[in-house]
Amino acid sequence: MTNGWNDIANADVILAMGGNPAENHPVGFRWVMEAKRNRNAKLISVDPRFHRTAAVSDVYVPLRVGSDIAFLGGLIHYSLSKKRYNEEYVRHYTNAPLLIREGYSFNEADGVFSGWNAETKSYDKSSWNYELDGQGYAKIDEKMEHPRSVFQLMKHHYSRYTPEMVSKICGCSVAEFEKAAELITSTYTPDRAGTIMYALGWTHHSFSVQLIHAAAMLQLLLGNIGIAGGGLNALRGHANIQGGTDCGVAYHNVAGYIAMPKSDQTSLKQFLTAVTPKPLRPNSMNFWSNTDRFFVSQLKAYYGKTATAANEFGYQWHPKIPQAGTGYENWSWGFLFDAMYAGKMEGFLNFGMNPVSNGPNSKKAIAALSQLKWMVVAENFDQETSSFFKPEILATIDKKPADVQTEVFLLPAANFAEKDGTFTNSSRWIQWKWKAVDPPGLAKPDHEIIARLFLRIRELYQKDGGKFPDPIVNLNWWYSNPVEPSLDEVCKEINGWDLTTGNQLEKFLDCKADGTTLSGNWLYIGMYTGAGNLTQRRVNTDPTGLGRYPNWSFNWPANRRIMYNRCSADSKGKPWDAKRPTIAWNGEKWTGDVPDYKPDSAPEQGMGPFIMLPEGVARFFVPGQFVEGPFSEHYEPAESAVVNPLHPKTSSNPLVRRFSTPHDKLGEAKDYPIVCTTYRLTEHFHYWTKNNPYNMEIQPEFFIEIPEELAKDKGIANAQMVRITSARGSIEGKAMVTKRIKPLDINGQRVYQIGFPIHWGFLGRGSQKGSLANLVTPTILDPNSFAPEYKGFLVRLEKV
Amino acid sequence: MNATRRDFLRIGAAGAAALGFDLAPARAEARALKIARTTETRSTCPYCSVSCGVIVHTAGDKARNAKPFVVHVEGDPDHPINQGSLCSKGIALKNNIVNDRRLTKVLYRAPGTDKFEERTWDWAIDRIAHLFKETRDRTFREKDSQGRTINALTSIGVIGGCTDANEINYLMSKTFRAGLGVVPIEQQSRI
Amino acid sequence: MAGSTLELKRISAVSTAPPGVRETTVVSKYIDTTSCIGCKACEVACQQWNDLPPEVTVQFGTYQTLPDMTPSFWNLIRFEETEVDGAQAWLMRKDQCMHCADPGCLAACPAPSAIVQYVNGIVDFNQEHCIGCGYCMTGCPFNVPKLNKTTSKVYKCTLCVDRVSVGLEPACIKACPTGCLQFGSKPQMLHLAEQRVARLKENGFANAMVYDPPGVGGTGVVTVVAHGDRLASYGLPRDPSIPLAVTLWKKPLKWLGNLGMIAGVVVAGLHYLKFGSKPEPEAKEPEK
Amino acid sequence: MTIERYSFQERVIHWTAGLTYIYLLLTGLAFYSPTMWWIAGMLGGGPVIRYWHPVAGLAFVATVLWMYKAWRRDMRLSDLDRKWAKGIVDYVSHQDHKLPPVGKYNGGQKQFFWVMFYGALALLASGMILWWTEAIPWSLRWVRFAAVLLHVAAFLVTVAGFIVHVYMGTVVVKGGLTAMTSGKVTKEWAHHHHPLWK
Repeated sequence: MTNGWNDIANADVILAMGGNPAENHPVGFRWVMEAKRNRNAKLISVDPRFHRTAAVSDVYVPLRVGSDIAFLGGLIHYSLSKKRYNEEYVRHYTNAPLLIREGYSFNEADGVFSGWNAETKSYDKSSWNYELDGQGYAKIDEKMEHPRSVFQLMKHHYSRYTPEMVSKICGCSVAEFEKAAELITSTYTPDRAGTIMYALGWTHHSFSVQLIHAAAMLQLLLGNIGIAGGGLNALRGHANIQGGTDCGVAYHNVAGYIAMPKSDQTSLKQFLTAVTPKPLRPNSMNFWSNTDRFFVSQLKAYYGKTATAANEFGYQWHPKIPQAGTGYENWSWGFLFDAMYAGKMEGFLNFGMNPVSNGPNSKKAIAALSQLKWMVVAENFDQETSSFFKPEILATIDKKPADVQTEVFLLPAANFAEKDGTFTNSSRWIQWKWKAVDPPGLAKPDHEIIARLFLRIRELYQKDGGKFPDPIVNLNWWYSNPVEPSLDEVCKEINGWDLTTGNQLEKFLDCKADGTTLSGNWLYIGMYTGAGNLTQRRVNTDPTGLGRYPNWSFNWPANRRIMYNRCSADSKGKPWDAKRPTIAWNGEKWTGDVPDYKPDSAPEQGMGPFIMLPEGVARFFVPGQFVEGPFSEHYEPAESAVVNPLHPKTSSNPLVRRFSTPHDKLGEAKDYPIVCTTYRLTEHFHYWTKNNPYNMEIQPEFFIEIPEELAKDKGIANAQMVRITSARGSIEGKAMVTKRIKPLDINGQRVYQIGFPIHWGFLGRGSQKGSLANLVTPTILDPNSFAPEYKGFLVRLEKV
Repeated sequence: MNATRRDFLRIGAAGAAALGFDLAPARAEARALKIARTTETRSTCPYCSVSCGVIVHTAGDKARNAKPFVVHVEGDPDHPINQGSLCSKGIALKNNIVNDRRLTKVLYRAPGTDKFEERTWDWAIDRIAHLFKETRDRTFREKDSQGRTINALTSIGVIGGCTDANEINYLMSKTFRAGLGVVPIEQQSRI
Repeated sequence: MAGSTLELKRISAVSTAPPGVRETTVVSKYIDTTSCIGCKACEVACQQWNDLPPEVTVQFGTYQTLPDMTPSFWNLIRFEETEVDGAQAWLMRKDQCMHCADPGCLAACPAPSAIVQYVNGIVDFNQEHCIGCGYCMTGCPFNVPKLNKTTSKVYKCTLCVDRVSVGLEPACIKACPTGCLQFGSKPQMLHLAEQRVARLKENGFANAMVYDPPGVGGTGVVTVVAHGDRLASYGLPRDPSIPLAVTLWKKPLKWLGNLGMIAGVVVAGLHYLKFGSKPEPEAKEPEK
Repeated sequence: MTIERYSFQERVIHWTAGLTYIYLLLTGLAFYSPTMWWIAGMLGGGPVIRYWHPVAGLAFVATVLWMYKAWRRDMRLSDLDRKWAKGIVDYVSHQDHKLPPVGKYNGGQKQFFWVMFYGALALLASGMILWWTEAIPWSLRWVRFAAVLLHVAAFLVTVAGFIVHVYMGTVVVKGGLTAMTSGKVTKEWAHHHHPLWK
């Protein structure tokens, strides 16, 4: 979230799209209801289903699964064509006035951007960039009239997304679209704020990153980024999914969003040069220029005293992503399981995850696990992954336990209440929680399991030697209780301290690149300072009345509650809306929320408000960071019931990542005519609460929501058993015949959509029956984020 | 007989007054507040990322001889986001802590079998450490195809942490990536 | 707050005056169906606070947990998919004991002290005195009390009398994420409801209304509905009152019967005094 | 000389009916009116009488059904009975000689029989509904309401008959009680009260 949960109460218009916050974040949704109750804010729900959020919305617009970019493109077009955008904001805070190189174009007939090579199916992205001047800065046309200005290019690009085209692609009526568009774009005036809440409904697509890009473009046009009641808010899923991402639990980056070293970055210097951006505008703060301080301090945290300038602070001990062809090996989830399936992996450690259930394409995951030599699962409950070798689960891939040689260790783990430590929520609040009870039986907390395992491995290396033991024996394991490190001590280490004084670091730039400071994650600096562990702060006063709670826990970055908050004030430093100020220039410094800006840089100096970007301004046009284009363009899901009305030649995302195993078949509309989507219910959390008596009571069985019209066609009665089959597999469940999903008219073609919740499987309380949603979903990946397309695939439906 | 019946009625008519009612038990005996003297611990809901504050009520006043068990979990009214409220999952958190399906033993599945057997922690940690080392030593990639140092381990994957504390996530990447060289480290945010 | 003898306002099947002399604030729940998302937090909060065993449920083609409340499920959200003026609507309402000011259950109950009403408005069942006859189920205009066959006792929402009596809010109210549930004094809740209805009317819901039916003297649950013209979609009776049958029985029929029985015996006595026994035939000599 | 008016079986049935009715009456009174609740205490407490009341009710109805089977022919109302009924004032004022002669049962007894028979059926039907209130769906709640009223009404009607019956059988008509205990009446008694009884 750029803003936070409480801040939603400041909004005038709330667009819930690509998410069902009432269902999945009911308590966060309370702030939507507060806005509605107290400010008479309007809630717009755009979704294939009339769901719980839609039930309390002011405007509901149905749309076809996976047509969101068309809808957002339509909104961008609406905003631009009706001049419903904040011009001053766009001019000063975005790259709209910057000029793009000659050679950039979009081929409307073919649906591809310049640089497309149809043979290799790849882009030469060199034309997707700014026109630079002699100093390496992007050229600018303040008036935004130059035909190669981002503004004009954007206007042209989205001119195709007329309300009629939106209706043709999405299936909503022109009137429905215009009603929503009128309301959404009403926030372009300085006195109105609009927010967007999205979740997996956007990220679970093969064009998810571009989808969010489109939403960001819309919010920038409307001047909604950085202001109270605005922002682009990813609701996020799990309790600490934000923290896990922040702390580097992803193959492609280390803690603090610093890219993983690659095999061609053979020295620390080379690495730092490659990952540190150069400013693209003279007034850009370019905060990432401090990457060296962040990364060196992280290496010091990892390797302690043994990390010295002489050995590049242990850079060579740190693994690098190997090169593969022109790029690098991809070890993201889908590729990881593909490699496992191919027998390229031997061991697997799994802390509280259930890939058989929660990953896409369960059969492939089961087949992949059966290739392993050994697997360790630390969990609260037995689940489909730890028990994948059980006959009923292996039966889905026609195997028997005797065929599978994987050794499985199922370790009883402590749960949230049985250990302390911090979770980072989607407001980016890092909050400490205290241990309440001991774990049951022999269960142990994960950090003890990790520590014991690591210490035993280290002991073996120390005793017997082995392959490259250096990083293992040199790892900085300084904890007072090495077998169960105190999480308070680890928290201290993540924040980091000055090695010369021993003082905790107070702010980002306290960390240094010379090896005199240590910090596990620069992003979290400030959470554990000389003042103590600030994540434990429980002062719940709200001095501004705007829901900031500045002394409650710690809000990364730098206890800043609203990101990009320089944009909350106009170019003179005066808040756009005096009633909802975020920061303001008082003549000497910025006051209010912790500024996302140089605190003493006067407005006249014109420093760009997006300090983490080398341009210093937000990007409508993304110069090369995304693989399928600098502007987002509507592409169909990989499995689609219709052909893209914009450009049939390139119907779906041309750069989508897919695999070639027998489990990775895609279906065609003639065999699988129904569009299907998956989702979650408020009564359950993923695959955990199927162990809980009360949650099973209030939502006992797997079901499939089917529009009345389709049910009538197929002679399906409510609560009758039905079967859905995709090219990957099939599952059975009870039909829930509903008025809440309507058939849509897409470009003259009637499209039926059905959907079903995840949450059930093979293990758990009550009737599980193997109704595992992901038995039918494909491993189709977004080419930027590598997130799977769980939403918008094709199935057929029949009575059992 | 007549007299009897009349007496009968007379008693009846006078009954309420004569016998009266013990009104004390007429109080619907409001159950004593079950959290009146429990120990309250502030925690955070482990489900979604709204991160509602919860109060875990445990029996016992932390006396050494009392083994705390969870009596009740409800929302923390001081928490700025949830202000005491919780969803249907959060309010059922006691189910997550006190649950007969919780794992309490170290389990091991031997190759080719269809069930778990019980093992000790020491045995399991030792066995996993040996397997890890054996796999690592055999498959570790010190150099890439062009001879550049990569020191990467790609034959072992590590996933998890989406409901573990930041500190544990950090320890995971520190130990497995920086220490043991594992590259395929992933978590829920990808999917 | 509630819980003491001095706060008993009504006691079932006791003809003497109740001992409640205290005057405490009348409490009420507030349910704004227009901001209810049907998340069921209140359902679980109720189950969990009251330590009620989970029901064995099945998916029966709806999001609703059970068709109806049960002896161990006192708080049920009712879901109704419908269309209002051609627009899709999905109406949800939390259903539970309404804590009527004039409770039909209490009127119908034949067991002394099995149902009590406190001066703060809470209507509570005292299972110790409940005989399981089920008359309350007939007397209630909202179909709330439910009989447990094993214990032969009737159960329903207690308005968390154990919490309220020590100054806490009911469990369901506290849990509600959207704030569509509130708790406070009845005037406060009515005020909230009126404000909300005014807002709804302003937003085009011409039939928005506060549901606080006078037929039962008002309820301890103030409900706001957007579509007051279709109360049935919310599972609310339009004009609830204590069923005529119960009123007839408890008032005229009871006294008619009492009088009749007394009169019958009195008349028999008078008859005897006036006429005595029938003359018997004279005894004949035994035949030979 | 005595003749048998009631067989052993008839007497057993009658007294079963009588005792169960008295139990039902007492427990029913407790349910009926708070002023009678003290009876519940005497009979074991509310839950106990709630448990046994319907069971006793079944037993009572069973005996009534038996009586119906055995006596319905004798109890058939005839023109004679209607004529007799017109002279009810004479009967009440003990001027029996002004009445037409009756058979084994006079019109009053027959009517009492039918009152109790139909009353029992009504009590059974309504009682079953009250016993299983929760089985009556909410949409058919009028059935519950009807049952409440019917049960009370049938109770009041039968209780009226019962009072008359007991009064007549024990106080007014000497020998009535012994007829039902010993089963025998004297010939004279039979001739006097039931001249046409063959």
